[in-house]
Amino acid sequence: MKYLYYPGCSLKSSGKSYEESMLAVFKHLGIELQELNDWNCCGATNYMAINEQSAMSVTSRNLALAEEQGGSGEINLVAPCNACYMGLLKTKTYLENEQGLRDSVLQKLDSIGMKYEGRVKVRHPLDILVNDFGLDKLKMAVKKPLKDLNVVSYYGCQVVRPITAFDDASDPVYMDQIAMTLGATAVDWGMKVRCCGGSMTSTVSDVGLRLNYLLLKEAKRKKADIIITACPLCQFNLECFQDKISRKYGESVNIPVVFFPQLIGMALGLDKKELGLQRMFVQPQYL
Amino acid sequence: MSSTISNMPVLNIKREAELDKNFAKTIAKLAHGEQIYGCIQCGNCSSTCPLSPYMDYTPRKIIAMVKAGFREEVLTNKTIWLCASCYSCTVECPKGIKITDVMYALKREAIQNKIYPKRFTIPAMSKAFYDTVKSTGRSNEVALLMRYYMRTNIFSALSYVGVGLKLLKTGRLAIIEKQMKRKQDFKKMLKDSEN
Amino acid sequence: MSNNKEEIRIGVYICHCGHNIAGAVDVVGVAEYAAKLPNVVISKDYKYMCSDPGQELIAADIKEYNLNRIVVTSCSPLLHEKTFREATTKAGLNQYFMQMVNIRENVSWVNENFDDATEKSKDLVRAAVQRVAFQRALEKQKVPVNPNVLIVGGGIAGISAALTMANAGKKVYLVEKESTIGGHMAIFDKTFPTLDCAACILTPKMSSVKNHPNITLWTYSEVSNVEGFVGNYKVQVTRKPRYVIEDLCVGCMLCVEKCIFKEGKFPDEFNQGLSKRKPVYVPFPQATPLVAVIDDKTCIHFKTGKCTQTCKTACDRNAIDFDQKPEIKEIEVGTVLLTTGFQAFDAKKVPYYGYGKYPNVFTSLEVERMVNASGPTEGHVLTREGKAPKSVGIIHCVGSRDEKTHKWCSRVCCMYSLKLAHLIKEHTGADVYNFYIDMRTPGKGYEEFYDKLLHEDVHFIRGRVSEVTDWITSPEEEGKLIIRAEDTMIGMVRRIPVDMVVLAVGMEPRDDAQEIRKMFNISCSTEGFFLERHPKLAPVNTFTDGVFIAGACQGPRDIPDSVAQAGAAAAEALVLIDSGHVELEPNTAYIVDEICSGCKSCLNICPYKAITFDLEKNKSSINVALCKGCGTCVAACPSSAIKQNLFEDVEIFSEIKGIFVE
Amino acid sequence: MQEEVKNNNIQTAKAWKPKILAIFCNWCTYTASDLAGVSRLKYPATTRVVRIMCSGRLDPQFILTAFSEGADAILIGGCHPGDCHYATGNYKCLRRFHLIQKYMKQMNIEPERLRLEWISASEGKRLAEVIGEMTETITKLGQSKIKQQVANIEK
Repeated sequence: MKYLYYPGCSLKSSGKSYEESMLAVFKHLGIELQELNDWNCCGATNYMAINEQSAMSVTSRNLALAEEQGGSGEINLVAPCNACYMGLLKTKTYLENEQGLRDSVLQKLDSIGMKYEGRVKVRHPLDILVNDFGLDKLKMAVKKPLKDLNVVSYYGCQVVRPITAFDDASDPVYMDQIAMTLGATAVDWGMKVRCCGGSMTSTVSDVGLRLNYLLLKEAKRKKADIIITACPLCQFNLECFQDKISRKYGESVNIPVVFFPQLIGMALGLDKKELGLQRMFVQPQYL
Repeated sequence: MSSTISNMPVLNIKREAELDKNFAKTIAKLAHGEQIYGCIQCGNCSSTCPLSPYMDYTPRKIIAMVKAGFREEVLTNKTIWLCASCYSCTVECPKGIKITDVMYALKREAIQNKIYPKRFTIPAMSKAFYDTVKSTGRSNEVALLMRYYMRTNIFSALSYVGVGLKLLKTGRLAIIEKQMKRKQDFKKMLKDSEN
Repeated sequence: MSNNKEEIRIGVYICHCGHNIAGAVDVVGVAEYAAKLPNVVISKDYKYMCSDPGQELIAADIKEYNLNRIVVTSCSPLLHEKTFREATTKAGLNQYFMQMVNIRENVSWVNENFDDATEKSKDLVRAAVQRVAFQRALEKQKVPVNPNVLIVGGGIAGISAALTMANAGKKVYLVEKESTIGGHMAIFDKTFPTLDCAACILTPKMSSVKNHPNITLWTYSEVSNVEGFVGNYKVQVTRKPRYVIEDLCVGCMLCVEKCIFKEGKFPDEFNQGLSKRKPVYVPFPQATPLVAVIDDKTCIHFKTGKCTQTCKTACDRNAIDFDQKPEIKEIEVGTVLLTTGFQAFDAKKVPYYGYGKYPNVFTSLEVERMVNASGPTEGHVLTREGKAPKSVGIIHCVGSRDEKTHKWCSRVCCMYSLKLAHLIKEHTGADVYNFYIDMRTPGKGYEEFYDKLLHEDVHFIRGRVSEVTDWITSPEEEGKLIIRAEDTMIGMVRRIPVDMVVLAVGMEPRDDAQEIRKMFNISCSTEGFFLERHPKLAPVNTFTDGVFIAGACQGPRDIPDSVAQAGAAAAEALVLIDSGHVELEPNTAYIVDEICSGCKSCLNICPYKAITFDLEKNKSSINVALCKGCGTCVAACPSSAIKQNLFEDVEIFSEIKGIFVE
Repeated sequence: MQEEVKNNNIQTAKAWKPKILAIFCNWCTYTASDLAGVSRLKYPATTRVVRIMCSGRLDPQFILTAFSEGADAILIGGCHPGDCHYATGNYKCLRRFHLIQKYMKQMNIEPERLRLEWISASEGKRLAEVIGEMTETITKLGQSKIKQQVANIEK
């Protein structure tokens, strides 16, 4: 199993441990990732607000690069960051459906000597793990089952929305299934896809912090030991502002928030450092 | 009491002449779809929206106002800027309206006409992001936040110093970003699309 | 042109159809154009050709101008061919000398460019003028109609239709898939808006069906094959084994009592799974026929072969027969009524409402059983914890008015939600919240019922619920289900904690609708309900003559409408039966002996085995009674010896040439 | 004079719009075209419908005649496989369709000019889409030259 890999900006900075742990886990499982050469920003959400055409052009350059580097036929491009994943997938889908948009974007690519034929399939690591690799195989690879660990899965918004390429848009279960495969208890909760506010923690912090407060409070009410996420921004918001939130609302909301490959890595018996766990603000005691 | 009554502003009446009859058409085009015409005002978008409690108008009202041509009210209010693009409204809309795309379209329209709320922080963040990517091809959180706080309130940055230091300590802040190789190509493409 | 070299005199009539055609096509221009075409004697345009004066205009012209061919340029032949054929006949001309041109459905309603549409109309008129010259006088075939009728589906529509037909003296076969008739109506407690007890008005009808000398009732049975055509259908019905001999069983329930399972163990379908039944059971006390049934998927005897068969020994009438096999019945009927009903939307398909995840989210059908005195809770509305709820939310439009599930309005949910709101309030005194998008109460006494509810202090919130969840934002929400919706009348999102949620699930086509559709050779509309011949003027007819539809298999509808439709379908069937015969289109194939080379390539092509080979003459021959007129053999004959009435090669070729050659 | 002829040619070239013969079976595709009408769906006025009872009645000669008389394209519409009103007529149609395709290849006729679609009575929207697509394709492809070629041979 070999895939092209689009890290995106966050996985090189605040979400560094997402990249570290995913690379380590995938390597351990025999899934090969080859980083896309010379990638650029995915366009993300803020970009669309200024100039959509430009945002989609920027994104399509990555798709074109994937075709340049991925050989012939269908190309699987893995994008772990939810925003990148959604941005790439949305651009790809819109280009397929809207001729006018397609023409203008292709023209822009052409001006820098690139082309895009529509051969790229945008994939999320969750999709790869469950549908390509398989939970049965994952189960066999588990060395240290995560007994008595209550896990809540926080999917965030942009992994199953607006285009649901895998799992369910309002009640996704892939991360829960992975947690169960690792021997942990998947705690069901109603806020799996309830938005963390994205960059609102910086822009309108009152609002951003409140959204995260509600999420953390509910996780604690459901007696979760740990929250797992699949998005660098969700993870950042949920983990890095816990002190601020606790102070603001006068109640402790401290709970470890890790990326799902970090959880997998622990069950596989990988080294803490390899998984970037030393980078976490709140150390998961259990692990 | 009587004096306040005589000074009451006119709030709840709109004359047809004050409406922009082409507004719906413009937005439908910008927002990838005619679906907005099919809105049945069920309010599912407002209900599912995590940000609607903080909005001036609920998303449902925005759609109604777009359809009716309340251009000014729609473009100057905070609702469209509070949209965090979580797409929850879009996937749940029973009429298939791409509400998030409508919000994007309204943001662009507001920026283009320079009528967004001036002191509001979110447009500033969007612009900062845009500029960062434009100059480097990738987003860099340090550069992005620098740009952002320069535009808004430099002092508010102080309240994030704690978080910043922790990030630095755990190696999660990339001060020197690995640069793109074909940056010139990238800039050229962007320049084209801005024309 | 034709054989006897008669002079062809054509009259062309262009219909305005009010503005429908005239608004998009230059009708006067087309009429003027047609006037110049060869053989055309007269060409006219008129406001409404299908009106009496329009038809009389044609008849008068036939006489005055001695016309022998007519081209009517108006709407679809599927709609008005019959009308204009009759008009032609009235003037003494054979009806098959009339040809229709469809410039409404095929032109004016679909083409926007005025000039293009006019051009297209001229092409089509020219083609018809060329074709009609070759058309021949034909006679319809008369075929007798078998007076027996088959009704498929024993819900309220099927029951009503069966009684009407039987009372009119016709022999009725009523086939029902389940082990009892009654359908969905039997599940309901009360019916809106009058709050009649459903069982009280339905049960007498069910027993009338059972006891009617003209009705043969086959429950636990399915139609397995259909052959033939209008007036003469051969139908095969498979009677599934119920392992209880129907004629011997009196429904004493002794077998159920003595079953080796002391308690019910399997979900009771009739009670929507809210109670448990045994492998041998009677679905409900008023089941018709009142005969036990053994479910071979759960019965120990069938699963292991090691049961002491206590049920069998208990039955002093020896009615239990474990060796029963499926039984095939062959019947002949002239008409068929399909009253197969609907199925309720599966609430699990909208996970955001939590059905199957939160125990206290119920479907409306479950609550119907709960409020019923003979239901699983003996008429008490209870949460799964067995407590009376203090607050209940009813969510409308679940699986309706939603592009991701079903686009249509299910028509009955607003009314039954009001009914359930009233009953829940009456039974528990709880705070009841109705979450609706639009309140739809069009019907006699329906709006008045809504008004009654408004005065009963039931809460109404206009807004589609986005989510039923258990995450909380304040302590008083602890342990409750939270319903979140925008109160669109106020413009604020509301979070309402409740003890019980009722999902007003919509109506959808049954899973087996496609199977039935294929068997009876009818069509479904886009959403999957059976397609009527015309939405307004032939709502119970289908495109297959002799097959009629009624009730919710045609689209969502309530009990009064289903009963009314059943009456209409019965009347249509009676018309066919009482006229004694049907006239079939003469579009059958025939063989010109002189040309047939005896190559036999047509023999295997006919799906109806209508073609046989005459060894003596060394030629094929067609049995007209069996031919259905598809024309497949015509196109297959290498020497063009097979012809088809109404669709002769020369007719089609001249039509094609007419389109392109000016 | 020369100039005028030239102008005329340009005129006709500009005004040219494809003419497509549509052969529809009575039960499915013709009913679908009625439904498209009743639903007021819009599609280009390029088709001319000839109704036959079953797509199994399709005679390859219909196609060849239409091409040689000036059809730019031909659309055949029948019931979906398994749904034929006469059990299997549409399969027979499909067989003949393949034959005609082969023949067209030999004759150097662009394959896009012949299309077979299964369109059921409820698929009015699909019908409108197909006609739209086909019109677009044929417009790009240009006017059929078969009529001219046939005329030349006959000369």
